[in-house]
Amino acid sequence: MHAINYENPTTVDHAVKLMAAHGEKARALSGGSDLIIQMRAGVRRPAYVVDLKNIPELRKISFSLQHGLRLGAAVPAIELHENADMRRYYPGLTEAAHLIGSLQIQSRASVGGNLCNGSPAADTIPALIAVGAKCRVVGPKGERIVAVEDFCTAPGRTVLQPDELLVEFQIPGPAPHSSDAYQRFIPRNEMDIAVVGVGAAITLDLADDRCTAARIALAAVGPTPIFAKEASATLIGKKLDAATIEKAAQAAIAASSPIDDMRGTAEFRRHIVGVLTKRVVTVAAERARVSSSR
Amino acid sequence: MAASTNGKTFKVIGTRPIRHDGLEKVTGRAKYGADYSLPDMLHGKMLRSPYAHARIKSIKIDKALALPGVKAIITGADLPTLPDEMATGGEGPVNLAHLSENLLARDKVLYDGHAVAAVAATNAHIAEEAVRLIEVDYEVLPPVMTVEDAMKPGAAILNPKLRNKEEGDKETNIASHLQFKRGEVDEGFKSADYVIEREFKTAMVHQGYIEPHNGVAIFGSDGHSTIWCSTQGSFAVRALSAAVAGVPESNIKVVPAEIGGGFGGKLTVYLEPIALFLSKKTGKPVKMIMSRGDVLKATGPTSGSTIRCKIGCTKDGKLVAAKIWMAYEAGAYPGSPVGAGAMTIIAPYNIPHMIIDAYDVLVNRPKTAAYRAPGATNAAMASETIIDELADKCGIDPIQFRLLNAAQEGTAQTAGPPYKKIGYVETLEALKNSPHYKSKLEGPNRGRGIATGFWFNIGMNSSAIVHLNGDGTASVVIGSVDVGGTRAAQAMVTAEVLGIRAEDVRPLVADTDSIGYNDVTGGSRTAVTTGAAVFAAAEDAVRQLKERAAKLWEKKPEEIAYADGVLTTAGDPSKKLTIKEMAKQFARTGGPITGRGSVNLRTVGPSFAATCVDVEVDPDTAKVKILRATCVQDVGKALHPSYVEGQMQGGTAQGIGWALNEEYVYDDRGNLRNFGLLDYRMPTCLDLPELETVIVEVPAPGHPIGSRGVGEVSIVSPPAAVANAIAHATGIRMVVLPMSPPRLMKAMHNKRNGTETQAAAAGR
Amino acid sequence: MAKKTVVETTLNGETVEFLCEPRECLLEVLRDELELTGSKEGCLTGDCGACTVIVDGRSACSCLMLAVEAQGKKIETIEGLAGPNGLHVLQQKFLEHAALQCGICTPGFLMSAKALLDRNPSPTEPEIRYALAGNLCRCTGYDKIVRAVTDAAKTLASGARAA
Amino acid sequence: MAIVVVPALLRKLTNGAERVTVAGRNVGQVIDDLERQFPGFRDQLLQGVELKPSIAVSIDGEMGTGGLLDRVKETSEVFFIPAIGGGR
Repeated sequence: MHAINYENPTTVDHAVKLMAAHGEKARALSGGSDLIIQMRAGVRRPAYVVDLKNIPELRKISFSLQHGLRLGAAVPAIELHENADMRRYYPGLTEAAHLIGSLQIQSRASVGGNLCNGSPAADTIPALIAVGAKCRVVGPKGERIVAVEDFCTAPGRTVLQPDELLVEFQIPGPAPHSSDAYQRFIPRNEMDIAVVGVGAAITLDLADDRCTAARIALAAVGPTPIFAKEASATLIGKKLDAATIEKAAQAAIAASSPIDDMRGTAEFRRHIVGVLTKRVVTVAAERARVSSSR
Repeated sequence: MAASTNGKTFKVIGTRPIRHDGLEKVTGRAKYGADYSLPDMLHGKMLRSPYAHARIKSIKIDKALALPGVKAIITGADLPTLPDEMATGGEGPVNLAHLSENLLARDKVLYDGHAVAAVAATNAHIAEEAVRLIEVDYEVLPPVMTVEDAMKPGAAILNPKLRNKEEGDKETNIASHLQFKRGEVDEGFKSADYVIEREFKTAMVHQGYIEPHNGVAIFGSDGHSTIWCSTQGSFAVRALSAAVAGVPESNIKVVPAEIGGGFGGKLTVYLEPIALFLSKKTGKPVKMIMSRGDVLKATGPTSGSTIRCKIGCTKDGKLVAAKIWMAYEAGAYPGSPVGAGAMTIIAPYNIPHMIIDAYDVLVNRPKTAAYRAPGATNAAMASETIIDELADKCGIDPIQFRLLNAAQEGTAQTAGPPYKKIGYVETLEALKNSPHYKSKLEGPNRGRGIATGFWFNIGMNSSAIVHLNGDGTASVVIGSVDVGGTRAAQAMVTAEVLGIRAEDVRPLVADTDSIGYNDVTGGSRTAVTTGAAVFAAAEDAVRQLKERAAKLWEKKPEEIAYADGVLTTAGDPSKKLTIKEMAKQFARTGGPITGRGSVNLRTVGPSFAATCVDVEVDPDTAKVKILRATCVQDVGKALHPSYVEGQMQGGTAQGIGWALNEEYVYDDRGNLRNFGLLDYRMPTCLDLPELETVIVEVPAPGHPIGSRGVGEVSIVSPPAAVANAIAHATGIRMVVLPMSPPRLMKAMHNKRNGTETQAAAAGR
Repeated sequence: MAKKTVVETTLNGETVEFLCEPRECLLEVLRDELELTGSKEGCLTGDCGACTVIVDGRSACSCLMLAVEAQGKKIETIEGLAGPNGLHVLQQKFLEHAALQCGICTPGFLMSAKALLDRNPSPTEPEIRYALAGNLCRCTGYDKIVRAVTDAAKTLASGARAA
Repeated sequence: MAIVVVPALLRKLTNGAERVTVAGRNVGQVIDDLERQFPGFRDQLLQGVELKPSIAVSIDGEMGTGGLLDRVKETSEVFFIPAIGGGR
């Protein structure tokens, strides 16, 4: 690996100053399971590595029903699964984080890092989009809020400026009778990159058993993760019967633009988008049905 | 459960002692090649070709040499040119010129990852940075990636020196053609009621050992050098390194470190001679460790292949004829295992009429190396799925069908010679009686498949020494590297002969200066052949014990008996000495006792195995779940049953990997896409069920213990067994490895749309 | 080249100080500086688990952690698994069940298994297989490894009850 | 005299004959007699004065290990077959 300098800020301010000072020459480290591999391969060669894991604000999970969830960008994936509120109110996002590599990887990799790495196949991104997560981004000129679906711009690229930091995710509290789910297809049963990933969040009105809100998002079937708006819209106001869910699946397939690569063919991926959309919508709806009405 | 037909009874052999090298391995103290460090040591790294096929126009190293910390850089020009002829080396015949060109390319690079230059620097990071600064000017040539393309007239030629003697001495990529012929095959097919003919394609796959290749070398100014490395053959590393360096073998000592898996892939050299050259150039010890990417790109995988297989049988299930055409990817230099593939593909069967044509074909992929029963697994995928299909057509149980045609003692092998006593029938019977095969498989989208496999096993040379200690214990010194229990097995053989406990024997794997010549740990030869050498060495020690007792008791040696560690003489009960007591008398009866054993085994007993697999196929995603798997294998006589089971389970797991997901994926420019363990998908423990084993023991004739080779044959049948299970679950006969979800899904779609399945399944 | 940094960490219960370059990963420092070569290098991409250590109670790939990140952390490696009273139950069971062949993956498996049993003393077989999924073994097919870990958990549990 | 079973691709040297009778008390003498009867065999089987490393000899079902010196009996059946390495 090339020689690097290691910066270890303990406040957001200091971290932003460092990022601003080093600009293009700096890269944030909030897990390492992508960055260290990329530096070894010579794909990224930052002169400065700014470690964000010792900034308390980036390591916090705070949840309340009224204010929703604030998830620090550098919280290790494993901590989502260990958090009872996460498992109860955001099961889809939690299972997505729990699918990142092995336990050894989950103890290091963070949701923020997973997003900032900008991989179209990242497991947590569709799950974040599904639950309507927003990113709080801080830079020298102050802070801004970016919806997760607007964050990635191309493989490995995001809206983040060289001097900006992703500090936390802001996720609305779960509406009554709402829940989410995430599933991916991989050839093995662990340790693979998603061939296709689908996340969905569903809100139901149990009175007339209709879907009042829905968000479906896709991974690994385009240059960036995809918020499948039309697919989501096909569910809203409808009873979630097989025919309706099939429509959503078809719309999701239409929203995807996969390619052939070593992980799967475009033809196979389109097919799997349909299969997983049906499975994920069904699971999320079932969870929503049994979730508390508060 | 051991269905033993062995007449002999043993006290130690067949028991399950704790392995002697276990403690060091569970505490992290065992020293593998990468764990050796020497004072003032340099670190070496390779520059590798980014092109699959190119001519090297120039190499500029000045910038790299200028980097602080860089001590030396070598290229192919620094290596002596070697004769373009075959010599005997690690995994059998080796062409020394090709070996040397594979270590460092000369005028041409022949695959993505082909080594071009090597750097030695004060640490590995600096060496890596220096590699980035070497400038190579390439003239890119068209890559030839498949045997089909390579065999086409007008194909780009990898090696202009290679001539096709069969077709008017033209340039060719066909390195060799073998043919095996018996009877009149066309006549044979006339008597067949059912004939199945299919074309199969199997992917190039890697041995996948977890430990990357490594080596530490120090070149002595007195000409005497030492190499520490993880290898399956310390004497092979010595011979090949000496040949490449142009020095006498005796000038190099190879110290075999613990080895982190080999499966055939560590029989030859990739780094060792280069580390030696860098050490010579710098006067310092040099350590080299491959990255995982280098391991996958540039060490020997085994061949992908195309096999056209046509087999016919009568209504009542008698096989009558087989016509087989097979072409294996050799990689960049000749030497695929297509010969072994040809000699194993119908080895389990007695087929009166057959013809097999086998081609070894150069392609712009890494030079293939041996991999666990080399060539046999590709071949069995073709023959064992067709046999299964024929059994279905005849409406005969697949085990029964195989019993009807089973090779037995006296049956002619593919190459002609008759089998001696073999255990194929016993293996099939044991599978028939296994809990797995007797169980019922229920539920939708599920299927069961069986398949069988054959491997020769090899003998060759081994040496061993047994030292008796003053306290009546012993140590056994071998030169066969221990890849997975050899020391325990050889200590048990020693203990058996000496009539003492396995725990009272210390086994040691010695370096090449400290023990007589040993061929590689490969070909499933170690337990059998080194076992025979150890057996002989221990018997030599017993002979000397008897002489010493005879001396003490004023008897003739032939009047002394030795059993269970006690010396006695007939008709004089007062005369009785345990080995412990005798050991105290060594000094006054002629000094310490050392037994020696050396063998060059002729025929060793071949092995047969059978696999039974239950699968469930997800109808929506075509993902295959392995529900249950059983391996049945004839091992002759199991020395340490736990490690025999381990070999059977390991081969089964690797075979399931071949079946479902493992493959080299190259793009159209000939670059390997999946050069990491994330995308070269070996099974994790979530991908496998409990692996059941049934040990069959049909003693090998002519072996002191009756052992047959154990290590290889278990990998041969699983892919075909999985394919047969998928066929019974889905009605689709897959003819491609791996049977990955995209391929199986395509075949399932085509079946639903009524389009012909084979072409779909065959499409890579 | 960046200057070397002093890092203070707790390694197998002992306070340890070492010097390292920022680009060095924890695995390199363990093996090359501290001469603890029990943690193995298999891939340097976090895919094989041969370098698994326990950091603050959780298993981690030491190849994907910069050594400087170890500052103030509690690190456990294979060298610390056996105590003054002998082998850890996991080590003993790996030997009894013949759960290793070449042994290169064994330290990583043992550390993953320890991390599991420390948090979940009586795991189910699926839980064991999930916890070990980040450790590749090419020799055994995992069967005997899973049996060894299952047996170790039983033994620990019965010991706990006895105590 | 001993019988040599001719490898399929070498039967062009024996006008298609699969089994030929040869004189000789070891493998070397057998090859000499083959060459005398059917010129061309030596090139196919020998590299210099030794068997090609890629060729193994089977005599009455036993794999030879003594190269050209392996004994051949009057009643022997001799096969020339490709040598097998091993991978484990």
